Amino acid sequence: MLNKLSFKMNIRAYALIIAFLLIVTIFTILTNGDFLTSRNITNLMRQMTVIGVLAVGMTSVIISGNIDLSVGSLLGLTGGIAAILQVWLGWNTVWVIIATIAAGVLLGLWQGWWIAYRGIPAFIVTLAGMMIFRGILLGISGGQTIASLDPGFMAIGQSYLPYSIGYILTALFILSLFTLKIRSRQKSHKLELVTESVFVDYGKLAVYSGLCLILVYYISRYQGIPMPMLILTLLALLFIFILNNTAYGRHLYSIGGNHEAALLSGINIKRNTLMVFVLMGALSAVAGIILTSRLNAATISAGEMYELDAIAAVVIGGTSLMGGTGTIIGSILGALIMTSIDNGMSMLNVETFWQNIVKGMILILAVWLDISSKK
Amino acid sequence: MLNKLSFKMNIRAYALIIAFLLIVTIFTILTNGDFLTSRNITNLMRQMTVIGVLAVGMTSVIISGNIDLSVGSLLGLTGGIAAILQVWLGWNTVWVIIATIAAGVLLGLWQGWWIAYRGIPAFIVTLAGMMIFRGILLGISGGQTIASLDPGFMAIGQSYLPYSIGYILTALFILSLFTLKIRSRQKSHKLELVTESVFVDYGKLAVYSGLCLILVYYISRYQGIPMPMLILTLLALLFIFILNNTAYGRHLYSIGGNHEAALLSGINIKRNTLMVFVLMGALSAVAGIILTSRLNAATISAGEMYELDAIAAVVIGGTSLMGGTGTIIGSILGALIMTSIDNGMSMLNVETFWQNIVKGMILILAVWLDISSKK
Amino acid sequence: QDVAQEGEGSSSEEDDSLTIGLSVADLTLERWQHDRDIFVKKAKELGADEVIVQSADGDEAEQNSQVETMLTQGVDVMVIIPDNSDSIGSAASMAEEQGVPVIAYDRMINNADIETYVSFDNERVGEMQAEYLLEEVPQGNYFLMGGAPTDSNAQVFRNGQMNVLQPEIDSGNIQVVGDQWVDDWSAANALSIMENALTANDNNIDAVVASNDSTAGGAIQALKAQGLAEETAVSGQDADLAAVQRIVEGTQTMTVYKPITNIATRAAEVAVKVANGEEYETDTQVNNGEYDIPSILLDPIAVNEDNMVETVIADGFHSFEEVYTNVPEEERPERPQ
Amino acid sequence: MSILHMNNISKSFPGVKALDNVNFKVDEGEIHALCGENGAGKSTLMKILSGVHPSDSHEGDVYIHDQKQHFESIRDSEAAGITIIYQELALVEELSVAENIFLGNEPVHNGMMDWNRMHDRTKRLLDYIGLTIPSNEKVKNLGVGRQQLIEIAKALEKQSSLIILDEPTAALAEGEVDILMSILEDLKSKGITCIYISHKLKEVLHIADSITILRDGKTIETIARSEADENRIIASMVGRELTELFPYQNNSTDHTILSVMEYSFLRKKDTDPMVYNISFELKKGEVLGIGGLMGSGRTELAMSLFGSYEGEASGSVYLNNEPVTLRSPKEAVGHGIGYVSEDRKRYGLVTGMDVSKNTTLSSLSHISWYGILNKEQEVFNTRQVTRKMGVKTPSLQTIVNKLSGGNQQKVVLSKWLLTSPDILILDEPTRGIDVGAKQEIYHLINELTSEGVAIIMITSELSELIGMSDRIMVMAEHTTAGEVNREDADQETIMKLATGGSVHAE
Ligand SMILES: Nc1ncnc2c1ncn2[C@@H]1O[C@H](COP(=O)(O)OP(=O)(O)OP(=O)(O)O)[C@@H](O)[C@H]1O
Ligand SMILES: Nc1ncnc2c1ncn2[C@@H]1O[C@H](COP(=O)(O)OP(=O)(O)OP(=O)(O)O)[C@@H](O)[C@H]1O
Ligand SMILES: O[C@@H]1[C@@H](O)[C@H](O)OC[C@H]1O
Ligand SMILES: [Mg+2]
Ligand SMILES: [Mg+2]
Repeated sequence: MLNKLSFKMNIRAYALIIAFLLIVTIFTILTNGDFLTSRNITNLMRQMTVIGVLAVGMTSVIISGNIDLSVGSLLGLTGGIAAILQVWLGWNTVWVIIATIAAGVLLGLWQGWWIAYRGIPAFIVTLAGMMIFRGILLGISGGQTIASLDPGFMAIGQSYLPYSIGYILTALFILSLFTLKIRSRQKSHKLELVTESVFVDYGKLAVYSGLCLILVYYISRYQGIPMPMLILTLLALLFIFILNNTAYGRHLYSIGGNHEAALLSGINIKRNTLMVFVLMGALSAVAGIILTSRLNAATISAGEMYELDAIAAVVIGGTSLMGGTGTIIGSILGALIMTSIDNGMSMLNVETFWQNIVKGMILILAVWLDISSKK
Repeated sequence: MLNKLSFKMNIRAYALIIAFLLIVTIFTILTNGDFLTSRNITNLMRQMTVIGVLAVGMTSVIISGNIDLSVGSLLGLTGGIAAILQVWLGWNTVWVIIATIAAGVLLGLWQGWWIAYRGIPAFIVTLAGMMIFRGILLGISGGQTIASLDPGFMAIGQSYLPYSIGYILTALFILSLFTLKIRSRQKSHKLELVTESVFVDYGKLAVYSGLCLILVYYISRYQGIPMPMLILTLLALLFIFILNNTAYGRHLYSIGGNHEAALLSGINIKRNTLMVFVLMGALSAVAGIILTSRLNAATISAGEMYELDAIAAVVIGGTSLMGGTGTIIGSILGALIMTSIDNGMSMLNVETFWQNIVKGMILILAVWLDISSKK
Repeated sequence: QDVAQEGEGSSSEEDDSLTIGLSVADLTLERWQHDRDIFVKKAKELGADEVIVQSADGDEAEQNSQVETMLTQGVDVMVIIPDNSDSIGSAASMAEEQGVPVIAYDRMINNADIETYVSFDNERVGEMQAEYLLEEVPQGNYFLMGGAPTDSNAQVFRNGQMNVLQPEIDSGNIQVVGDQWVDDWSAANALSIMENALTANDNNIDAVVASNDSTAGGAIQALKAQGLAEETAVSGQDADLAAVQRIVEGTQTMTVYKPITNIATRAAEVAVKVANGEEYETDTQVNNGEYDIPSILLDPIAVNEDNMVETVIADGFHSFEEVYTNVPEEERPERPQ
Repeated sequence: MSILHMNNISKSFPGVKALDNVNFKVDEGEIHALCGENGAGKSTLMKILSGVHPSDSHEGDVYIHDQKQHFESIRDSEAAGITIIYQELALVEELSVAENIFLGNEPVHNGMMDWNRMHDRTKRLLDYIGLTIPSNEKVKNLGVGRQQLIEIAKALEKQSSLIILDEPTAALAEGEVDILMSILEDLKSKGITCIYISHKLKEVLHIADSITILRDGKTIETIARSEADENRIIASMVGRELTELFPYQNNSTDHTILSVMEYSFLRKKDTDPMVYNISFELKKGEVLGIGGLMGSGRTELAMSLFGSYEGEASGSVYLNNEPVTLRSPKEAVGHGIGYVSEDRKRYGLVTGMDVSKNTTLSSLSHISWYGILNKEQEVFNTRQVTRKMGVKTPSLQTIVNKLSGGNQQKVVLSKWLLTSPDILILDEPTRGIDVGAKQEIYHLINELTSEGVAIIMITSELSELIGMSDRIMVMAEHTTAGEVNREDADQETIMKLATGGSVHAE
């Protein structure tokens, strides 16, 4: 019985994966295999990180029943702050990073305060944020592109992990997955809880680990794991942990699922809501740092419309805009699908107007496939 | 009890009006009165119509618990279709209008079908629509601006009603308001329903009529009622009627308010949802026609980001994004507030970056005022 | 009713103060900020009492609204940098009808009988980009990186580029291996597009026809990652600071510098003269679809490493220090006085 | 002559066989009761009949007047003359009473809403069901009880030949129940057939002509009223006999844990206080019953004490002789208070979450270490408490929405048990719960009080109020109407206090 249930859950998760694989297959065929080269997979991973990082935060925001339209501007502004601190004021990279993330946190705090403590709909506050932050960026940069950051800063978005470190990290990751599983099984055993069969439990882990290794191997054949991909992975793991294994995560789901029931269950809705925007601010700053580093410049229009891409990634990933449900993994997959479409079509050198049309169609079809499988 | 209720409701409606009046007052003072000249009020009315028309449709969409991100692109595409039909193919204005609205209906049908009958979230379908429609526009126009429409077509967005007709229409409008009220009171009396006191009821009507007359007089001092303003007024009245006085309107509120209850009450949710997107498509086409006429050209970027403005107007107007509540009047007021901010700030010759910042702040404050008054 | 119309809204017409309205398409592109600053400064020097500046944030309908608003405020002359040459026509006609002369700045205003047009030749810009690249890379693989598909100027640059490239394509000297347009002229989009193009072509790209500096910047990041930045020729436009820095570092090949000081100064002079009803000279006439508009057309300049000091720096558009900040002291050219 | 015949109906949900070869036959013009434990399949059977579960999603046939039916949607069943009042309220809160009653069925005149007819009809319906509220009042301003009556009015409006009532009285107080009973009699006299689902066996015995009993998705038997008595029904439902319906125990102590003095509460957006001038004491181990009519302000008292509203409180509240102000439920929970809401869907459950997560929602701090959850402990705690409560669920990972109504109620109770409260406020705790489970809850109450937990029990069921309380406070018109000791409590005294001599005004 339990097995059947978890199997069904997996089918639901798989539908999106199937959609993704379909897209990959089609592009691979159309590009005569170019799409699936180590190099292009590396490109794909690097191209998805900025939206990926935003999508991680956006998932939490949407789970809590809110929305954030300001992330694109926030990203642009924090990226601009980073570049100004380094290029104009000559700060070193570490301080720049700290200050930039602090700025993201503060801006998140500002928005969160209006939403949580003043009860203004997140849509309005963050729409205002979208204008305000872009305005501030325009003001402080004087409209200029601020370019040429330090090599240390550029490394954030542009460097690769040495192969050995890549493999060591992967091994550590797999090891800790297994350790955690073993410990959890032991505990369950002590508490006399039912556990899945050894075979299923470890079998699944083995499959995941295998896939993980293959991806790392494949990417390492080119230049190694790109630094932004590492950052995204770490952030995604952190947020998966927060959402699934902390009281805070549980609170977010319940606030989005039933605001009033959460309130009456003794949950501090205001503080939790504030917090989710603070986190979103911090993540936007991280995304801003990565983009600035990747471009080696901060531009005034950086991040325009990224909010829509991030929200789309989250929704494709199966999170409902009504709040209360959603997973980080789904959103990452959503970001991957969006990026693959862009990447594949530009490799195919499709005319711009066709790109728009095809991208829109794929979006609908991917979600359709996902939804029909859930019925 | 009823009196108390309706009084409370009015306070709620008034808060937004107060916010609006505050904004108007501030701008009037800061511009040394320029803001309140007949000429500028006329400008304001003309500038708000496109967003206003979209907001009318968006209100219905949001009431039904959906969202439409494609309206900007839809407006762009239909505007382009209109220009192509007239400029390239030489169609006459009447046929162009009919064909353009038909195109809007068809595109709305396409989106509504996926949303209602395939169960794909409106967010995804219309995000896709946003890309697809812009892509089609790019494709059919070849990236060119299509310019110089017939005088008849230009009149839609640029002409003014003769003074006399303006006054006659206003008089008729006020007359019918009173007639309807009298009849409704008579009937209520017969049915022994609670009615407000004669004083309150007719007092209110008198105030509204007075305001209406003042506005018309004021605008007529410049050039008369602008044609787009007339179109917006008629559409708004039509939709107020649909939402409040037809079974279809009730169904929209119930679908957005409690999907399950609507389903259990035997309401045809699919057909009603389809319909709301068809209407939105038609209204987007009307907005597209007005904009094309105002610009005397169809451009590829026409309507970009208008979806956000339209949604913002609706939300400022007190409609919840969760669905189930909302009024057209509120949304029109929302559109008016947004346009006033743009207009006033640009009259003040504030630096662009300050404009963004101030506009964002006003947005938050206006909604805050509205919300606090409801508590 | 007409009496009332005259009586209000044009408060500055009765007094003799001189007000100029400047409507800018979009201030998120670096160059327009320079245009605005120089224009305002010059106009004030020449005796304008007030310059009202508005930016439409790249929204053509918004720009029409802003022009209407400025007319309400009673400007004496309207200078417009159109976001869209066609759609601004109706607002311009309205201004002319109300007796406010309109000057089109940088981009033409179509189908309206305006006062004058002060500009660089945008088609010429595209030609210069292509000509320069052809000189550097007479044969090989070309990648075309267009501007924002929704910016009509992007199409004009492309037309210019194709005027030069088409014969070479036909004769088989060069191959176009890709043609992509960059949404919003965004550097981030340009970066991804270039990464993908390099992957798809196994790095066999010899020249990138980038339509402006911000897209060039994105493309160069992708080339750098492949160690190709100094080998592949990349064009640009606007002489953005970041771009001229790249040029002296050797990663970008050229940019088209439209001496903004010249255009802004000329436009300011003309604006003040028009407002005062004085005579001024024009070079030529340009047809805008319906009318022949007296025009002042300035020459854009192709800038590379060699003429950097005489052009961009000499004009004070960027300072020597700024431009050479990333170049070691000993490799810098001689500092101009 | 049978109006309805459901033949060999089987229906499965993932993980449960809800109905297993059920046969159900109803005669024309009778009132036919359907009884069974929580989760027995009553609602599911009715949803098949009303087309919510379309005909291809189950096995077996449905005959109306011996005509085979294929209901694909609610519209089909309505067309066949069937109307159902669902167990869970299905009203649109933002719409008015009249609009809700006519939802999906609007009177239209020339394409326009015929407001006059609608309000006219509504007014008459409201009179008929004994509600005196304006027909344009928004439904969200009404308590659950009145909302339930609106649902009934909505069904009556459809004028069908077969009306199904799925636990219509769960949210009603005795007075309203009486009105409903007379409505049913009236319908019967008009030849309308009713299917009546209820856990209140007294009502069933009072009104039903025949009774069908379901257990574990199977038909057990159909009996005529003449042959039925409470014990027989219970035995048939539960499979065993139940003795002594109210297992009252006196665990009351002298230690006053909560004392409320001259308490009033004014909500921010209101002009009149929700409750005013309320004083009472609560002792460790005691069950304080709160009685009163619908709308007397019992729920509002509980929720405002629990810190649920923003507003202004006056008077004083002492916990263990310490003055406290509870500004939010979080603070209340922190002080060892729990509140089981009367409206589980709205205030009790995150319906899209699974059983386990709902159960631990208020006690996450007990199973976490610096905010990090011990998931094994979570499963363990949930399993323990849900077993104790006898929650019937396919698994702990089942979305709580998929449980039967009674089992959802038990999940809410489980949630609060896990917080190990000192004071537990139970607002209509046995609403929608079957007799067997009711007894389990009473035993649970005893168990809790014997451990020293103090209980405030708000209930509209007089027998329960009298049967389980140590002391009874009666409310009327948003204030205290009086207090009665267990020894002096009888229906008459309480009703007298509740109606307060004064007329019950709206
Ligand atoms: N939509 C659903 N999905 C999954 N399981 C369901 C669903 N609806 C009902 N069930 C299951 O079917 C069984 C019968 O439920 P049903 O609601 O018919 O019980 P009931 O007799 O009405 O109980 P109660 O007296 O508590 O209302 C239960 O085990 C319930 O969990
Ligand atoms: N005079 C009134 N007019 C309108 N609504 C009222 C009035 N009195 C109470 N209500 C509403 O009726 C509901 C019932 O109040 P409350 O829940 O406190 O009473 P209760 O005694 O617990 O009754 P119930 O059995 O309905 O829960 C509340 O939501 C309240 O807003
Ligand atoms: O200077 C360029 C401008 O003319 C064009 O319209 O937009 C891009 C800019 O780089
Ligand atoms: Mg049931
Ligand atoms: Mg109650």
